[in-house]
Amino acid sequence: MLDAILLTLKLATLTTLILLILGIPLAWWLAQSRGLFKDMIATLVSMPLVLPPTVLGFYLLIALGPDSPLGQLLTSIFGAPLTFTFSGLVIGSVIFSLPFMVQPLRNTFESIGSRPLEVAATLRASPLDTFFSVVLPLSRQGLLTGSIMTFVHTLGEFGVVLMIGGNISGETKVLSIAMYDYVESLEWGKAHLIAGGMLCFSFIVILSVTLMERNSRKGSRL
Amino acid sequence: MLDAILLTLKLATLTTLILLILGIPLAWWLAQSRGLFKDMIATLVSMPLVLPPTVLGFYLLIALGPDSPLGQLLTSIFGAPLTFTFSGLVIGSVIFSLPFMVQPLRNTFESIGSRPLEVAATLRASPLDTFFSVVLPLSRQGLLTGSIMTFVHTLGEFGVVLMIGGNISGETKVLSIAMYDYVESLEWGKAHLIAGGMLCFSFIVILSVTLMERNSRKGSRL
Amino acid sequence: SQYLPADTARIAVSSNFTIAAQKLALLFEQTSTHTIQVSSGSTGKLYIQIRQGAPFDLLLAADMERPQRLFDEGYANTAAFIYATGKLVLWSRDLAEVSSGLDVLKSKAIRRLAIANPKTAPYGKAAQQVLDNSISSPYPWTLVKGDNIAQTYQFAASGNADAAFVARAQIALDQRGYAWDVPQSLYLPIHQGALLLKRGDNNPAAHAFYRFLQTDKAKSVIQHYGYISQ
Amino acid sequence: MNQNQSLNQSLNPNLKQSTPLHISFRTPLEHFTLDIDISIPSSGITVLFGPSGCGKTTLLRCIAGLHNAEHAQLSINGDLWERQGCEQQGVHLPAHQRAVGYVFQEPSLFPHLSVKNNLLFGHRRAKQQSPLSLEEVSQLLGISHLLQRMPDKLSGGEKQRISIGRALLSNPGILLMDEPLSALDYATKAEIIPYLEQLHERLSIPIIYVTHALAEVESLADHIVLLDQGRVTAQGPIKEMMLDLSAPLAHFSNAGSLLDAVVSHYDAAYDLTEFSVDGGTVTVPGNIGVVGTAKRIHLSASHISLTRQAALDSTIINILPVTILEISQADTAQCNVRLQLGKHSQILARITRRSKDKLALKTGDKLYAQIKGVSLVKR
Amino acid sequence: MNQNQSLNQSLNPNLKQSTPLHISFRTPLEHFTLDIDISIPSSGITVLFGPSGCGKTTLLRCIAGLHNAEHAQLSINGDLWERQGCEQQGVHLPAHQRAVGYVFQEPSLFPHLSVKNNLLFGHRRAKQQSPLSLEEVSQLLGISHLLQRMPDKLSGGEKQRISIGRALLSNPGILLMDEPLSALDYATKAEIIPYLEQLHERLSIPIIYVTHALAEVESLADHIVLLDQGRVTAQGPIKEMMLDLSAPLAHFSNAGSLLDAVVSHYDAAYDLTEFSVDGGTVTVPGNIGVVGTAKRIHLSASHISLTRQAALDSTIINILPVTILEISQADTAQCNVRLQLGKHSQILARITRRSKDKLALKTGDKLYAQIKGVSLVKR
Ligand SMILES: Nc1ncnc2c1ncn2[C@@H]1O[C@H](COP(=O)(O)OP(=O)(O)OP(=O)(O)O)[C@@H](O)[C@H]1O
Ligand SMILES: Nc1ncnc2c1ncn2[C@@H]1O[C@H](COP(=O)(O)OP(=O)(O)OP(=O)(O)O)[C@@H](O)[C@H]1O
Ligand SMILES: [Mg+2]
Ligand SMILES: [Mg+2]
Repeated sequence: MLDAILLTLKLATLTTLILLILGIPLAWWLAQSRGLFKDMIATLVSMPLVLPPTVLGFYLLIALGPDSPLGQLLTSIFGAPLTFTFSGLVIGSVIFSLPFMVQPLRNTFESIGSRPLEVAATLRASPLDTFFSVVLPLSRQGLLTGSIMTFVHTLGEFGVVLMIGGNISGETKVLSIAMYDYVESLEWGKAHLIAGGMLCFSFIVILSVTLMERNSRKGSRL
Repeated sequence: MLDAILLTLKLATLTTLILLILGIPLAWWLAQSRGLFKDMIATLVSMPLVLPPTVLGFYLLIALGPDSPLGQLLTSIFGAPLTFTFSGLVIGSVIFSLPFMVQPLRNTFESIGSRPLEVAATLRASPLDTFFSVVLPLSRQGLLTGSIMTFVHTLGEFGVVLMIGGNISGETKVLSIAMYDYVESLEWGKAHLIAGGMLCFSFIVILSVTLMERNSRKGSRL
Repeated sequence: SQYLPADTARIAVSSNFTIAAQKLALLFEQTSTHTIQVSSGSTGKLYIQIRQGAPFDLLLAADMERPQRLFDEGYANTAAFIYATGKLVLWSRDLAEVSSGLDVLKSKAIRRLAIANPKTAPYGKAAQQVLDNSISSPYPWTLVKGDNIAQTYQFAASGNADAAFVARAQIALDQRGYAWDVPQSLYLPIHQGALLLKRGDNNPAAHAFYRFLQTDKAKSVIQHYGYISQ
Repeated sequence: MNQNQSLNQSLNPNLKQSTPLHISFRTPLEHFTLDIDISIPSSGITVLFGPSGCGKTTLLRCIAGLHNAEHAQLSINGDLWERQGCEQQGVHLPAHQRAVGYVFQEPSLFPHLSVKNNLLFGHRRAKQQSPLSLEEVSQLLGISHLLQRMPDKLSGGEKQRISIGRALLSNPGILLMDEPLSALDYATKAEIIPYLEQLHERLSIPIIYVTHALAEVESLADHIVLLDQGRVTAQGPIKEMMLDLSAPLAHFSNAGSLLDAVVSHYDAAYDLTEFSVDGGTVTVPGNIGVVGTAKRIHLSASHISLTRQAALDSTIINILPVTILEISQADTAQCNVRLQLGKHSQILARITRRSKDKLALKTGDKLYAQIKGVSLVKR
Repeated sequence: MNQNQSLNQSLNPNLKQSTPLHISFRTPLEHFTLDIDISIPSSGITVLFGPSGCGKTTLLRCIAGLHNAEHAQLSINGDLWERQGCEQQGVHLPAHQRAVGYVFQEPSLFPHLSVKNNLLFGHRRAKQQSPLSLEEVSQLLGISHLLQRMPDKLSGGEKQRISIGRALLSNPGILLMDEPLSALDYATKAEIIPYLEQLHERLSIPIIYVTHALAEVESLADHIVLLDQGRVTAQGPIKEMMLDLSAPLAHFSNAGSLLDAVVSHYDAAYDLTEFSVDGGTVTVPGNIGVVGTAKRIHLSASHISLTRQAALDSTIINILPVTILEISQADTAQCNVRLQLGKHSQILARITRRSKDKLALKTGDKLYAQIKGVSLVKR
């Protein structure tokens, strides 16, 4: 059980971090002046939500499997297939949670408007510098929302994870799968325990992060 | 199959509409001056994501079922239990998709700031009037994001729906479940067909809505 | 509404039996005025749903345990009968060696072996028994577990697992790959129980289908789909 | 007691007009406390004047109900809008129920509405139909050609004019204007100021007006309130305040005085208008109005020179006999001289101390005031 | 050719200082096209002056690289920053590589940074260390007590001063200021203006300054560009432009002239400073500077009266002999009179047409100019 808890936390944290790294530039690019192409990409970003997780997992399994060119490529890079490994789980979670990170970020980026960027440019800040010193600090709320949604969603997700993870203890058996197993095998007492624990844990974590963010924002105003 | 398509569309549309009606006031209330209590409620709003859908469905089934006081209450109101009915599906989807609507809305509402509200007040607009004539029009992007995420998520969701709906064709068997069934029963061709159809359909719908919103915004600028 | 005309029965079918059940329903409907609606799901889910008042008349489970529990708990007036017994096979898409038995599991040819989750799926439990009886751990391959027998088959069919313990039913209609029937001696029989629920007691359609299941016509269909049926 | 009063007034609408506005607020700010307790006339324009950061905007926000003060008492046009922190029961009319027209210091157009819909936002919500029309207001503010635009495509001054128009069209009971003309050019200002002057008469509503421009103070103010660090340092009718040599206004480098005048003659050949003022006539360029029109004239103190004899071969066309009433130091180099003009008027001159000594000026001396720099301001 | 030029200049840094700025932009706006093609001196303050909505802000945005013009040619301090729409290869230096200091028309502080970090934002990113320090600038702008605050708790004028400070501290090569003093009170302006005057000398950078306040034009401008509907209607050195009776400036109601002056004497008893100007002396209240200091004096045209004889018993202390050079109609009622003062100076007086006829003034007449309303402006 401890295995599963650690694995879950590791997966959720890693997914959130990776999605921050991937999602921030993507959302920023999408938030810049729009066009049909961007709107199409933005729509694509939401697509992982359309498919039921198990079905998405099924397609990922095929895409990452030995029959697909992508899977062969990845296998040759990583030395072994990524399916049924923790890395595979991370890839699946990242794809599935992409909209959770990108959508709130894009909205926040858009709400900043062009004035702060213009001001920063006249003060000799390069676009990259502006991004880090102006855009990101002004987007704290969006970053927080995106991270919380991603983290929480990864905690609860099991369809994709079950499919490409293969439920291997210590490697791909996360809490959500364990919980599901208990419900299915009618061991409800254990299911209640995990569900309660996860809810309490997430509640406390999210609330603390929210309060910390609020305080630090207040602090920077002193 | 037509049954399932119509049912899915009905469910996704209804869920989105209900969540707009519920989510807008909730998000607005959360976006107003903050406090510990509000932060706690905001955190609670994310909680449906923590539990795996099937597990959440399991608890909802129990909560709405004949053994629970809530279930008994609802049964006496509606004349029959809500579990395994379309109404039950809607309730489940609404609860599960709550964060998808509330989080983006809350962020957009917060980004409006207090100035437009103050200006509206000095121009004799009551808070309700201000909300409809200033806040909502300024929150179009957030409303759009929230609605799209909710709609799409409801399309793809099947864990909760399968659990409290019971896969009854014409009543609770939505496309995601049908797709799941086909994958499970190894009828992959049919599964591919539904998956492809759903992806295309959602892509077109979302893209059209996005473009329409953009055009109408541009139009109002003339 | 959930109340159907009396000549329609809803049967809840364990996922692994869905296709067979649909075929049976079709045959049944040809010879009677009744209609059958099939709802599939994992046996665990169906059990929970029935306890929570799901409008099912008949349950075709994947095991005997849960029908028995439902009977004990008063959700049915008659005990379950075995409508089918599952057969476990070792299957591989690419490895011809599986046809010659369990020895392949000791070779280096297999890196990943898929079984269904022993905790939730009867075929998983059976596969675990086979492994426990014939191979000592640690296994030379990674054991991956599908949520149900369908996922297990998908693992192997997509090439992600080199071999899998699946149900005969899954490969009965599709002659791809290489299969080896696991001797019945290596695992406890996978009896699948049919239970007429209290709700179906008053439903002529449910009764009729319940009886139809025990006809030879039905049994031959069930056998055709890879189950043992006496 | 206060409630009685407002009861009376709602019974007698005429009385309502004459009740002074009572404005009293106390609220802590970052570095000091805003602490104001004033009564100002219920008609005319009251100018709030004071250095940057002294609390002018905060005071307007308090009046509009956008800032909650600890202690507050606010009666406008005889109605009690707010009472906080005293023993009586608290009253706080929410902002949207206060009939204020507020021109914010920073442009605050609704970005989602066209210029026209911005202008009409308050108009449509006014309790009574505004006597002003969209056409009139946009004509006068020079924004008719902008009506279909969105606010993000406007220049700073255009935005400011639209904010003014929006506030005017909302048919306010009191107008709060926070530096409304700061971003406008001289010519536009010169068009809008007379309109604002007329306005408070036509609408007969009080206007509280924040500005840093003394020219605006002189041409618009009926009443002035000087603020510093959140406190009132002086206040009163503008005419008196300008002549009060101990008050701050007389010490500003552009001190002056105001004079009531009536058009008495128009010289069409030279395009000059002659005014009769108490104790003489004053001639001003241009055709100001028909004979009999009452106007207010501003005389800049530092542009008045005093002589013992009237110079005749000078281009100065306005020379008036005056008597010294008071001489007081304005700064280390200059004196303010308060002068009697005619029977009831007074004007202010600023001269160097050296001139004063050279001419040996003292109270009671009869002199001629040579006036360059007459500007017309009002009415 | 242009590239050759900029090549030469980078080889010879001294030459660089004296290359005029070449500013040429064409870009369509909502109702008209901005079409500018001017050269302005590479040092001193150039004032952009024109009615609301004439394109001033847009021009500054073009220079800063925030607005893309169809046709553009911009060389600043000898460097080619932009060239668009001509046959040669396009050049467009991105905004953050242009060493501009831009004070925006609307307050634009970063809401997430304290006042101090706002001020230092550009300072930290400057290529070379700025010669100005945070302490000096915040002292002078009167914002030292605000450094730890967040921008949302500032008054309008405070925000404006911080924007100015932020631009100054970024060590710009050219300073673009869009109505930087509009929200400031008289006293604060009076402190900041002399600082801005010094600044462009200390930093030796050109300043392009938008304002609607003529007082700021007179005290700050070296060069003036008048805009209307996107086009330049007149431009040139301020001293000449003010005396050019056919140019728009002389027709403004507050026309005037500028005079170079040197402190010649300080009368401690009366606190008066005497300046020697070409053709006489002018006395001004206060202790302006040590003997020998060069200053610029502004004389308001409408506050100069002309007499045939010098009045002696008047409080007017500045009386100078002048000769009429030119008389021209200013409006229907008034004339501008350009006067020769001493050998090389000229001043402007505004008189009524009637006075002109009464005194029968004509070119060549020798008169006395009585000057009230001397104000010191520069240097
Ligand atoms: N983004 C824009 N797109 C098109 N036209 C614009 C845009 N912004 C402003 N304009 C128009 O261009 C003209 C010039 O605007 P600009 O802001 O340069 O004026 P300005 O001279 O700075 O005026 P002000 O003194 O009022 O600030 C105005 O008529 C304005 O309506
Ligand atoms: N939200 C706020 N909370 C606390 N203090 C504030 C807030 N806003 C402004 N202040 C401070 O209160 C004082 C008065 O501000 P206010 O905006 O009323 O000044 P003002 O007189 O309008 O000045 P200006 O002419 O510069 O606009 C200033 O010192 C300012 O720093
Ligand atoms: Mg203010
Ligand atoms: Mg502008």
